[in-house]
Amino acid sequence: MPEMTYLQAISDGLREEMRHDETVFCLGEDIGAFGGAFKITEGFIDEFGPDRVWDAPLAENAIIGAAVGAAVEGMRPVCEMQFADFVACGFDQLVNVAAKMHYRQGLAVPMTVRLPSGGGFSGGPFHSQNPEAWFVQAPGLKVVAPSTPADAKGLLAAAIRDPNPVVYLEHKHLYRRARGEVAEGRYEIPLGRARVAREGSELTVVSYGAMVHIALEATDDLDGASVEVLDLRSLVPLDREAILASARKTSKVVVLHEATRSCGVGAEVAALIAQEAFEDLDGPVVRVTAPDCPTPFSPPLERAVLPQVDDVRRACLELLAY
Amino acid sequence: MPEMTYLQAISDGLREEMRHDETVFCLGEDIGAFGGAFKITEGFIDEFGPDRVWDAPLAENAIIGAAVGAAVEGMRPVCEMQFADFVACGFDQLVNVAAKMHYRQGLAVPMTVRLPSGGGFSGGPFHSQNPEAWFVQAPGLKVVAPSTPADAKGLLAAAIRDPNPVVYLEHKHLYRRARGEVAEGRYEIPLGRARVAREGSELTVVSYGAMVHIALEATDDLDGASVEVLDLRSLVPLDREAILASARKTSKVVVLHEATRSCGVGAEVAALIAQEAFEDLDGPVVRVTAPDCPTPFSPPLERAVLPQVDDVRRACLELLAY
Amino acid sequence: MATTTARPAAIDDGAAGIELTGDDRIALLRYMLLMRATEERGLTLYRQGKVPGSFYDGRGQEAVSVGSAFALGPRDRACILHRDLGAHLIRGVRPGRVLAQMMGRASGVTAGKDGNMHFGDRELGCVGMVSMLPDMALVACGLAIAFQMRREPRVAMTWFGDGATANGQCHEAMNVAGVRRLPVVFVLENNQFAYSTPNEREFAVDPVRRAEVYGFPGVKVDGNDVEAVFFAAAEAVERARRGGGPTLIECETMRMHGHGAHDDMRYVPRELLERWAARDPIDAYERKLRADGVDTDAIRAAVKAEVDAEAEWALAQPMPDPATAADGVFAGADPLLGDGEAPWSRWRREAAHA
Amino acid sequence: MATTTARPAAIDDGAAGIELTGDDRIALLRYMLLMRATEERGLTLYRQGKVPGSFYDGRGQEAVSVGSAFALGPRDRACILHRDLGAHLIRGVRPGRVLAQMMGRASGVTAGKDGNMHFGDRELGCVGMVSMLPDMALVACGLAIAFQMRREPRVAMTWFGDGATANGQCHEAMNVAGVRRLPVVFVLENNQFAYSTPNEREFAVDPVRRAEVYGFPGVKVDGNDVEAVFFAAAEAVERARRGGGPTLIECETMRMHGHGAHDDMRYVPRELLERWAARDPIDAYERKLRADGVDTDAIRAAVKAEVDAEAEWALAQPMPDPATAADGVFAGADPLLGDGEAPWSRWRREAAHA
Ligand SMILES: Cc1ncc(C[n+]2csc(CCOP(=O)(O)OP(=O)(O)O)c2C)c(N)n1
Ligand SMILES: Cc1ncc(C[n+]2csc(CCOP(=O)(O)OP(=O)(O)O)c2C)c(N)n1
Ligand SMILES: [Mg+2]
Ligand SMILES: [Mg+2]
Repeated sequence: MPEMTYLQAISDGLREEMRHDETVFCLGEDIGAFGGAFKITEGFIDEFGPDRVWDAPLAENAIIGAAVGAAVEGMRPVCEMQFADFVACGFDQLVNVAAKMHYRQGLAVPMTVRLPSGGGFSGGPFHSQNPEAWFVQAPGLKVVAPSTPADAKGLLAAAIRDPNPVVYLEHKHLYRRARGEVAEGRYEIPLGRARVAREGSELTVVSYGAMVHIALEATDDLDGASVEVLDLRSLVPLDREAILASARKTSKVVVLHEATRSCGVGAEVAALIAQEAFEDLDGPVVRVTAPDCPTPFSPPLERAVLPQVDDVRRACLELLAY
Repeated sequence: MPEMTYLQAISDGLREEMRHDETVFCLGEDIGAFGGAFKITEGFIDEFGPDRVWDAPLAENAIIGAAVGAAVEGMRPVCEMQFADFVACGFDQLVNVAAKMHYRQGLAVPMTVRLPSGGGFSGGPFHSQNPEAWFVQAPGLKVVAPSTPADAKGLLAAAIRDPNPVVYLEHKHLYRRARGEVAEGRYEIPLGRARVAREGSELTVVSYGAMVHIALEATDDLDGASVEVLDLRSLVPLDREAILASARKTSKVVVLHEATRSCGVGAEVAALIAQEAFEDLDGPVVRVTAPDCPTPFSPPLERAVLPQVDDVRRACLELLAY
Repeated sequence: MATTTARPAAIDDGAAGIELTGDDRIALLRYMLLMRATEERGLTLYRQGKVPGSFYDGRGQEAVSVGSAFALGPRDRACILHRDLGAHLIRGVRPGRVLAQMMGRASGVTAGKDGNMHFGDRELGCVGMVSMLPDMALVACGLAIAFQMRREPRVAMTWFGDGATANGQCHEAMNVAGVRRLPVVFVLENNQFAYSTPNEREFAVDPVRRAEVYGFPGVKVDGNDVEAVFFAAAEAVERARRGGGPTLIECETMRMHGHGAHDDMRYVPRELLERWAARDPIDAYERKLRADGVDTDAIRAAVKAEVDAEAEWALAQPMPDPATAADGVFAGADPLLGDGEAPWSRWRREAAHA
Repeated sequence: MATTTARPAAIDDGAAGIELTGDDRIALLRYMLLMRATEERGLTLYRQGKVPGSFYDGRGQEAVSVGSAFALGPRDRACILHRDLGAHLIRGVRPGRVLAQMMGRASGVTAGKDGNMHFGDRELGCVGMVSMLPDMALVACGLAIAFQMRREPRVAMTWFGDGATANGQCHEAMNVAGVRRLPVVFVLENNQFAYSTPNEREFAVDPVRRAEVYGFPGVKVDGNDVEAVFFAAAEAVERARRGGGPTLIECETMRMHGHGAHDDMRYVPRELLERWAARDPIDAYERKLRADGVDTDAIRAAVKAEVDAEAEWALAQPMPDPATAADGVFAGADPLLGDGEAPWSRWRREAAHA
């Protein structure tokens, strides 16, 4: 199996789907001649032509709304937001038109919205957001957030083939940093199944996206404690069984994400555990997240708000000692 | 003290603030000659003129964006979304422009966005939403959701006078159904303080908005159990102390809201308790909410998704018996 | 089709060879009558407490939706607005299903999931509107993008009101349509008001003029003249079908009822209403066809009988099962849009030649 | 002000009595030079790894921001774009604070909270842009609404790019401004590209023509001619100040650098770049003033010395304290916008007369 970066894996997955299924097409700002702000669609316009790699005008509602229309007509559009942050400009089409379409009138909307998300590179308040919880709180959307190249490719394929609108969060910090073996050809990682990134028995860290790597690093050597790391991969549907199984096994859970705290995905996971695995808990469910504040630009400030390896270590050690 | 409906109290509070402070003005669709879809601003245009009661064009980003501009220039705009649902169309201005302004450049944005929210009257998927969690997950916004006429007036005054953008959720179902004594003249209910709607010792129901009334009704006679009902009133800032104090006192908590479940405010409250009051809990933290689905139109369907008195009763009895 | 009556003469637009046969013209009247009768029945049911929530209709605007939708072919697609029941009927939605929809019955088009006019029958090529206006204009652009990509001679039609022209999505849609020369027809129903807000608070300049700055034709027609609307729409649809790009058609009309049944319209000058009442689109067309010898009373009677029967059927439909309330949030498969009815005689002729 | 050099003649617009004194004209050149020198220094710092994140500049567009912002009075307000450093400098932001901002230092305009050109100095009447384009156009409308409500003869100016014209908020802003005849000036910087996207994929018709369908004047000027930009802006600002409503000014120019420093611009035809390089706005204006006897070398030298000193200052500034990272999410009080500098001689004259 070839080794790829996370970025290459996304690109590869998208290319494979476009080669295989001519209803798949891409739309977004600067994805054509420029190959996208992050070069995910580099070379695509040469292979697939400008119709299937549409350099759309600067209008996110237009991009998402047009995708809805094309999707209900049997196409499988893949929208790129230039940064996840700009999805706020296409929010209405996503949460009101795409999300509610099937419930209201039985029409499938097989579209994917790619969101280059997350911070860690001085992107500042408008190029670092992690907006996943908005979409978890908008029924009718599926939401995925891969952490590895192999998952990035397989989840993208699954998102594209799914008959529902899927919000696909690709963490910018992983683009060139995460590397791993990625199978050639087409394959799918099913939506809604978490992955045990490391097995363990004394404590579980539940996370997703870039923070999975922080979780692994932080718990790699925790005075010999056996720490399980659960990579959610999919936030909607959420793999409740996997979360509860791990919580029941280890009895101690830290939930870790980069998004801001209040009403984040961590709250949902903690609430789920507090309701369904209460009897099995040997300690509080601890959240490690960004505080409720925008992501600052300047490196010392940004480091202070984004969860760091040490923050996770500390939280885990405290909970282990509980 | 005169008795008023919830609707009259909001109207009264807004009128008082406008009379007292000429920087306060209203903008929204059909709020002038028509007095607003729900008649909150009935008669306002005659008293305050069309400049301070602006019938804006059908453009929510324009309404919220214009309010931001006026607010940083020293005005105190109060925006009305015709229904809370339409805030998705002004989402970007709210979460990106208004919310982050002070953090980024120290500029106060003293504006209020009124959201007539909630279901229960066959409004269907686009006239029944409870979008509060989106804004809890958008740092820089305050979020309030009164349940009584007295709070509705006092929280509106506090929202208007606050130097920050405040999302004010007024539940449509309460407009004409909730009645109560409301003090004349100007007063403020401070943002960030919960209210004990009923004291109790065996179980706490944490709720806000219309569901506070459901909570009270459902627990009024629960085989003699002493049930505390905590009305959050303010979701940002959240009164963590009041929540934890009640949880510690009763050791059993049901969190109830009308919004959909995943990543809702109930998740945040449950997660807070699971982390901070773990030791004091004598049972799981139970959430009673709408399921993750749009609000259907047809009465039997709508009743099936919105939390009903019986659902709350059942959850409380089960938890009491735990 | 009311075949018992004498047929009026066929007419055409004098230029592009677009023709309405006598039967077509009778059909236009019949659909307008059917729309009005269905909405009147709906309003009665609402007043009887059988329609939950609010009630919206298109009283006075029948010529707009009927005239424009009549120009669509079976494989064309429509995103229909809350004032446009006529368009649904032309696509083939039965009045009974509309009434069941209003009443939240299981046999309504959305099976009780949504209400009012927030529906579209996917089996008839319709994508139901959302409440947010004019979001469907962008969805229509997306439908048109699919047609364009697949090189199919098909067209998407979308309706929006004067109020919706102030919204950013209206601009995004027309701009994208202009840049890509999409096969989409924008029908702007200027009924003078957005809820209570009059035109002068919505825009400073007649929005039909925007078409030219988006790079496509904009035409303004008398929205109470069903044939004028039809010819403008047919020309636009056929231009789009041939690859000639989008058109904006502004239909000048008047909303003769309140925004919803709860709205007493005190903000509308009585004199304005009276002026428009004298120009009722159905009365005017009925006079025209009657002058041509058509027995319009017979058509009226047939429509009334049809709506009576449909209403009876609708009232007999059950409410949806509460156990299904949260079903269908996600799709398990990819049901596609089906094709609609297309009563314009052209389509029968084409089918015969094919 | 470079007072050592000979002064060029004063000029006016020949009609509205808008005048630029010789000193004004020198100031225009100086601000353009200061913008370029500051940005060049910023780029150097970026290449040295001292600027985190990305780097954006307005190379080649100096005449747009300088010419337009120069028309503003002290109590006017500005929502300045990422290509418009000149406007910040005219309002009174020191180059050192800009460089500190780029480097994320505590003394940057946003104290490290935001970066790049995403700032505005509230004490100088600026509301810093957000990244979402063109959101500030609506904020500018809101500023103008405040002026209008309080009957103050003040104006808001907002800049946006050709790409941003496709966005719905651009429409909402211009529509609202037209309906309310707001005292707002929209400066459209058409630099031929939105990132990599050329004009023809953004709109089908020159967007300056939209002004007429929003009901206000639209003018197109050579965006590389600082005086032409100034006169158009001054006329628009003064019309707005007198209650004459908004204006759209399209400045035709070229982005001479990549979208950001990471962008090699391979999508731009080399020939196009060369054509525009020959029309550099600073070179052209320098030639003009030199022909009038101005010692432009002295101005250049003074600007260089100033930027050297400012850069030194900026480099000596500390990084922000991590403990403050989450401070300031909420305001505890209502700090108001302050007034900006207004170097146009008119304001000194007015102050003297007052
Ligand atoms: C984005 C959005 N904001 C607000 C509303 C609430 N609303 C419903 S209908 C209406 C007026 C619509 O006017 P117009 O577009 O002229 O359509 P008409 O009802 O007159 O046919 C408003 C403001 C809405 N539907 N969508
Ligand atoms: C709403 C929105 N979507 C996407 C972007 C990402 N983006 C940043 S700059 C840019 C191009 C802007 O082009 P233009 O408006 O012409 O301004 P210019 O940079 O050329 O001055 C894009 C697409 C954005 N800033 N805002
Ligand atoms: Mg209207
Ligand atoms: Mg540009």
